[in-house]
Amino acid sequence: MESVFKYFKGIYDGVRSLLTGMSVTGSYFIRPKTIVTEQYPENRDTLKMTERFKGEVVMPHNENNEHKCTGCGICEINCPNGSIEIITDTIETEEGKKKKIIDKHIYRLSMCTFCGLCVKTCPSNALDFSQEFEHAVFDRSKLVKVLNQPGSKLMKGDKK
Amino acid sequence: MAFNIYNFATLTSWIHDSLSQSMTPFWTVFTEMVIAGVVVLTFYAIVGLFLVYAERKVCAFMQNRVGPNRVGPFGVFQTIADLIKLLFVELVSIKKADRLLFNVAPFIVIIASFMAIAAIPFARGLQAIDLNIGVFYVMAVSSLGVVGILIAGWSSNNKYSLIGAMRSGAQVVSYELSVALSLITIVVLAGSMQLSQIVEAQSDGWFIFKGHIPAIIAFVLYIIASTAETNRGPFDLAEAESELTAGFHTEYSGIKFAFFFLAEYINMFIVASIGATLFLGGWMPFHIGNLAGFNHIMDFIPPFIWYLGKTGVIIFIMMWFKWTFPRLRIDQLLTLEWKYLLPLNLINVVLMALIVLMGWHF
Amino acid sequence: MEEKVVNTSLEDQEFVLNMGPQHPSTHGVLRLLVTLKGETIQKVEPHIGYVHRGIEKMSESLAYPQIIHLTDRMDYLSAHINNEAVCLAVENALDVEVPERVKYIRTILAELTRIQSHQLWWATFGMDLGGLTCFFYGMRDREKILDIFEETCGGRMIVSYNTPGGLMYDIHPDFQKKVKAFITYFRKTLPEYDRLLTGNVIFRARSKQVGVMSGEDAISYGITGPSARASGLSCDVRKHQPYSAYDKVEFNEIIYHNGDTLDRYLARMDEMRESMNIIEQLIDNIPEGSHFTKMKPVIRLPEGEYYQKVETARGELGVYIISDGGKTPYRIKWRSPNFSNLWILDKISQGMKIADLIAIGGSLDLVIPDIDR
Amino acid sequence: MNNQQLENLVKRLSPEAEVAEGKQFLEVTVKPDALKTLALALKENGESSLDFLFCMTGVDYGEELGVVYHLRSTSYQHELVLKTRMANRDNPVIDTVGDIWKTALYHEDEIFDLLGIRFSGHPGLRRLFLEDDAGFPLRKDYVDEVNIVTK
Repeated sequence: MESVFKYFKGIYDGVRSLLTGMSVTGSYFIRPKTIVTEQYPENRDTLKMTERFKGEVVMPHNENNEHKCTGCGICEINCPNGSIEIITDTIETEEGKKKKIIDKHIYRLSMCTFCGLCVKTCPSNALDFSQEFEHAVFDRSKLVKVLNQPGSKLMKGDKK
Repeated sequence: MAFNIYNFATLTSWIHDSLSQSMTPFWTVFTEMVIAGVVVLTFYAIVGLFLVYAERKVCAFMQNRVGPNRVGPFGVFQTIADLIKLLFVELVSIKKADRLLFNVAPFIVIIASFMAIAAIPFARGLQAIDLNIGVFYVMAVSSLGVVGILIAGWSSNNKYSLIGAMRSGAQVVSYELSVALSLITIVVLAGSMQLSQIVEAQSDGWFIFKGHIPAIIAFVLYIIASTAETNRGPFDLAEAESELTAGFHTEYSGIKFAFFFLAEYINMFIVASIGATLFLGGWMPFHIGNLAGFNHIMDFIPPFIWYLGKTGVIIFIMMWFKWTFPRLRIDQLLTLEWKYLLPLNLINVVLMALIVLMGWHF
Repeated sequence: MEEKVVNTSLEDQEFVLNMGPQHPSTHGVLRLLVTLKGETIQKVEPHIGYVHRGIEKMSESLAYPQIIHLTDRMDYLSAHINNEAVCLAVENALDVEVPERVKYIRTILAELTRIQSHQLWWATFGMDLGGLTCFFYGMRDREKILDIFEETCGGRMIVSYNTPGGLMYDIHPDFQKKVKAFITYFRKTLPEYDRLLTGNVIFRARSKQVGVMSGEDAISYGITGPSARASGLSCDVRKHQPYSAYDKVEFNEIIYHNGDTLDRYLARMDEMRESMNIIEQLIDNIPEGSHFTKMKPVIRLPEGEYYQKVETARGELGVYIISDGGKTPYRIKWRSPNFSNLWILDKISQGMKIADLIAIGGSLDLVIPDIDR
Repeated sequence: MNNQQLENLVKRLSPEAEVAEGKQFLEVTVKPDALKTLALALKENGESSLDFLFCMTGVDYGEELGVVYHLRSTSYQHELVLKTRMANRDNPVIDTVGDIWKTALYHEDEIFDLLGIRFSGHPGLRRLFLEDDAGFPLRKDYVDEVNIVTK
């Protein structure tokens, strides 16, 4: 008799646990307001990544097309994957001294792992992360970027 | 009676009369068959497409998502877009597959479900074929689909497919019993196997209310067993995408895959239709005792809508199962059938027989 | 003509199922050669190496701060804790004392990492068992932690936030508020997980007495983490050898004794609750101060050997550094929890069904890139 | 047991073993052929009961190849490091400890794969990660001109 009781108790408990589970999914079914789906790309305008988001490395320029990069090469040394390559140029300043300036700051997005070491170790804070995250392109060569804009100069007033 | 305005027999007999005026009896029957075939086929395709869409939306809402929403308003044309895509997908031929059986299998599955839909009464007079053993016929035909599944799994030359097919075989053979027994419970109550008569017998109350507790138990058991029979929900062991990748249809692509996919949804529709017909009164409106006014209002809702509504409710419950429960294991699946559903069903049939014998039902 | 004797008896024939490397339930590129008899498993032979990247070899040519970004990519779900392992090893080797603030923040982030890892595990475990809805609920809640990570660390999964001597940046001003809001939210949603899956009769039947791992097996196979603690083996590094701020908080080591899939499941569910307790104890008491200790620009470990272990979401992660005094390690070895945990699969799934193998694999919570390194 | 007691125990079990107090662990260095006996003794001995092999590392020391075993006792929570070195770089062989700690079998596979140290008595030594002709990349004299780029 006890086994018969257990048999029906098992059925009752089982059915109850199933109904409990169904109440969870059912309650979401009737509450469409809880939906969390992001409507990308329609929400592009409102979709803002946080300010620290590591999208890609950029070199901020001011309105006079000036940047802070001195071409010291510390970012190149610190990069674990060799994504950064710096080509420097030597020019003669007005006082007649020879000075090393940056010619090209080459950044290979395809190799970057977004560890943030270049941005952190840069002594003159010339590099920063942008919040751009749509990196897909049709041509691999487009992933090799030159960070300093053409014709840009070193910002004056900074120490060297 | 008020709902005679919705009697499709007038329409069908008018077609018959006008055809037989201009044709010999043979061509009359032939033309009628073609018309019925085309209508059923169209209905079949529409139901299939709609159910796929409905399932996506239902599961999306249960899972806190929006589901398809890109093609057309609320994504209603998504399934049509998918169908077009499937039509253009390459049919991959499998090395060392049994070519004949591999190609035949999807047709067996889809024809089996196609045959079953013929006997379902959609509304008064709207039934392709009204057999006097309708329940038996639908049971017999709908279980033919498993032959297709077995063939598909065997001929694919894929181990996952084979395991899936074997699981499906064991599953359908077992659950067929429970489906049949829970239907027999109602056949005992109705005293007929003709689907149209079963519906007529429910004009003063659906069987689920008339048959007391045994009918309710039979309804629950039917829903569980038929979910298993259609390889759905927590019983989708034949596909079991987390174990067998896609089970018996792993190797199918394009339109052949679409056949399996469509057949699954149509099978769900068929078992829901049968459930609605036998337990919830088919196309019969909802009537309460002597409330003539209320009953009259109910009569104005077309029977076809009643039928679809009831079927829809059952389909929704089956979807709800699928998107809530984890899957059973093969031995647990068989345990559930042989240790729980079957004994309960047997007791239930005896109970129902007792009730009918003593005349305790309404 | 010689007569060939062919064994036609199906009883004796082996049926070998090649599960993976592309399979929905191996959670990555793990390949399992499963020998079957009917649906019953005779033998499971894991084949690995499909995502072997040679992290140990690569690290030999990288400076210590540069190694950190590689550790993110081993067990990507415990990225923050992996980072912490290298940082602690370097700091202990140089006898650098990091500020209290750093310790607190590291501990909070480590526990958040544990919660999000277990959330993802719950999501995929439910999916392995066929309950697809679990996946979306788990992912939905995990997203909230990832948002917190993004705001403070700049990355969502691959954080690279720790650095030898401290943290990359200080925490975001909103950090505390957001974490507290998350805890309030998750305390409400976690019971929903229980209602949906834990109590479910099908789930219980699928997990109870499935894949039983005895305590002796756990020790012999070197199992750590929640999987070992479900077999009654006390092995929580946070308890036995506290690091960061774990000696300042009170928490229980979750121990279950049956060692089956259900217990491994319950252990992880309880760990999420315990992690929330730890965070609640720390979040309001983060001391003021600097978020780093000044280190030399080039870090050279003195000649010698250093071993540091931490408790990731999957068990004990050890980093064994042999230094020759240079700026790169001479040899670095990762004792990854998943590598050890994987090999018990054969032992505990024998005699079970295919469906059980999936459940057992899910309950061990393997992350394949951590196995291959 | 503290390190002093462990040291005494190791000296008692294997008199020729070199014992040194490291920064974190007690480090015991033995000859390859004496390793297995000592390992088994340390596990079976009720006082040490080092039953948990939590890390096993193959090292290329330049001239010699070595294997490092990190052991822990799950009952007493003390830890000990066993080390051994082999001078033969062409065919380094050492006894397997897979029958003492099951997990060692797979760590030995890994060490064989990456450093080419053979373990005699291992029931199925195989390469875990790499192709058969890949060489032994963790050896210091490994050259790969294609994939390793040095600036």
